[in-house]
Amino acid sequence: MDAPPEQLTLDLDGWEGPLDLLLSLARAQKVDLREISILALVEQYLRYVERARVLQLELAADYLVMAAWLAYLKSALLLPRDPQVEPDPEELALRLQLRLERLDAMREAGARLMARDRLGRDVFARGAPEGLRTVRTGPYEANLYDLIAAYGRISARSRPVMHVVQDREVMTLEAAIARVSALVGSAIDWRAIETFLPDMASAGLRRSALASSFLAALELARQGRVELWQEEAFAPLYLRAPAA
Amino acid sequence: MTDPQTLRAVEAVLFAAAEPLTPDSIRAHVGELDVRGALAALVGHYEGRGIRLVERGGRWHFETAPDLAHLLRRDREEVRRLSRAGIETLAIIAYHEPVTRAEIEAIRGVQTAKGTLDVLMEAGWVRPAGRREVPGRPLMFATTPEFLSHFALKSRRDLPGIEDLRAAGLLDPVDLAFEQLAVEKTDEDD
Amino acid sequence: MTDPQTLRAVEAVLFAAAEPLTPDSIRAHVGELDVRGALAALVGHYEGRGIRLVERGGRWHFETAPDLAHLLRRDREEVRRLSRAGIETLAIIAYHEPVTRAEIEAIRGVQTAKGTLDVLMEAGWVRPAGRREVPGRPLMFATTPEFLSHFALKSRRDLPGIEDLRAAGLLDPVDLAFEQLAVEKTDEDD
Repeated sequence: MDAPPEQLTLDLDGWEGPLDLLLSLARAQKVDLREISILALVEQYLRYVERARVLQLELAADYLVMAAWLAYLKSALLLPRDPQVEPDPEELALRLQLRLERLDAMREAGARLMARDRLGRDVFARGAPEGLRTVRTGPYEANLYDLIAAYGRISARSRPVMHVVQDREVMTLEAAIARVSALVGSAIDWRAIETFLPDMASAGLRRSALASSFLAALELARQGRVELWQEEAFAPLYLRAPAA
Repeated sequence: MTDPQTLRAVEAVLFAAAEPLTPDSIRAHVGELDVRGALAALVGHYEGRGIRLVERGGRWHFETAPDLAHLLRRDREEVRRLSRAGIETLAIIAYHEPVTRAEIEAIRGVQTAKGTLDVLMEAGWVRPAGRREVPGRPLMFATTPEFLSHFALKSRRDLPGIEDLRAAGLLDPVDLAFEQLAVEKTDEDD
Repeated sequence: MTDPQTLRAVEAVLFAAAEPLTPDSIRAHVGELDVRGALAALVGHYEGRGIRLVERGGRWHFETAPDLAHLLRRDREEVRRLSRAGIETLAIIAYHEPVTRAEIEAIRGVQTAKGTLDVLMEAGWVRPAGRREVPGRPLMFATTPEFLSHFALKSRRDLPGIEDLRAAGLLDPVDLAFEQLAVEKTDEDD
């Protein structure tokens, strides 16, 4: 039996992917899917894709992937069977047939489902039901903890809010510039930036002083009043007075 | 004798209709049939059943039999929890009684829905307690003996005070952590 | 023989309900009566009438007789048309449930557009039904009671042709079916 592929319009939007197209081609053969010749089907698919290419229709990638796979399957089916070759082409063909049968079964099932007496289309529920109501009655429950926690919540909420920002010891940029420029003086040796920091300081103040001193060093370097040297990123930073 | 097919058609149209129908609008669906005859036959058919066909101002509809109306409403016995607004309002009344609705709202910082006080009174925990002798004479609310027994309190003096609440950490919920600083500051100033 | 009062009560509750009811929820309204007996009696009573009492997934409701559809369809919104992808996906879920998206795609041979499952869930016919305990824990999908009522199915066993499909192995995954065939082949060869 020879189903002319010319009957198929080349409407790519009509199919949902290669498997859908294969199933449509198979159905056009009008035989039980279990009896279908996979080889004939493969040839139809390849002819279809070839035609689409001749007409310069853009084919989605998955159609081409399927075409390549089917071309491989076709050659494997036509060549004398080599038992060493895995997977067995007969097996591949059978798997393809099983997939087509399953998709076909679901398509059929979907059509039968849609044809049933559907609520709101073929049969109708009562248009204006009175409705059923469930009225809840019964004792209320709350415990003492809920009660006092609620009061705590309200008290906390209604208490006047005052935000206090604690004083932090900081070194200002101005102070750092004064300190670094004074200390660097006319030193000709490289000195690490840490040696410019005040000794006493708390950890917080040292961090502030380091940040300010670094900015001070950059500023002084820009003004040509200090030279900077660092071997690599994150390496110690050295300062000295510019060579006269 | 009305043809059974007419009866079926009229019955289905009335059942599916979203509103009561006049005989003319029924005819628009079923065609030129004996609609009035069918309506009369259906009224007879549903006599004494759980539903009945009735006419109201020339329009027809099915409704459930009036003596069965109580079945459509089911009372379910269950323990109900107070809403957050409910428990807060109850707490304010318990700590500040007698207190007016305006005072409750001032303390909570939000309006109190009418239903909230109703629920507390329905629960039997709150009662009206006279009127405040100020302009408008607003109603005051107080707790009841049932309130004390439900919460296993001998008297209102058993309610933990502000200092107890603070000690228990109930004055500084997590989302108010910032206020912690303010509270400590205030204590120091004392 | 069901007591006429029970019959009336069950009839009224079902008529008034906005959605299908289980025997248990009917009992919650009418009390400890022979609800199942009444349902059976009512089904018989409405046989051949313009409306009928039907069971859908264990829940009962009245609906109009299907042969009268033509009288009722006018001036009603057309039920939303499902796309072909939607119909196929719904059929696959109904016949295979619970099923993952990957399993749906394996059968259809194409990716499922995001909107396809959304439309089915929005229609109330499909719901997420837990996760498959395999790597990635993919979500599974199944049909809802609304699906059964919409498509006039008493239960999933009523799905058209489901027994034949199952017997033919068409609801088994391809791998399983293939192994099955391979075994039969070996047997024949012996």
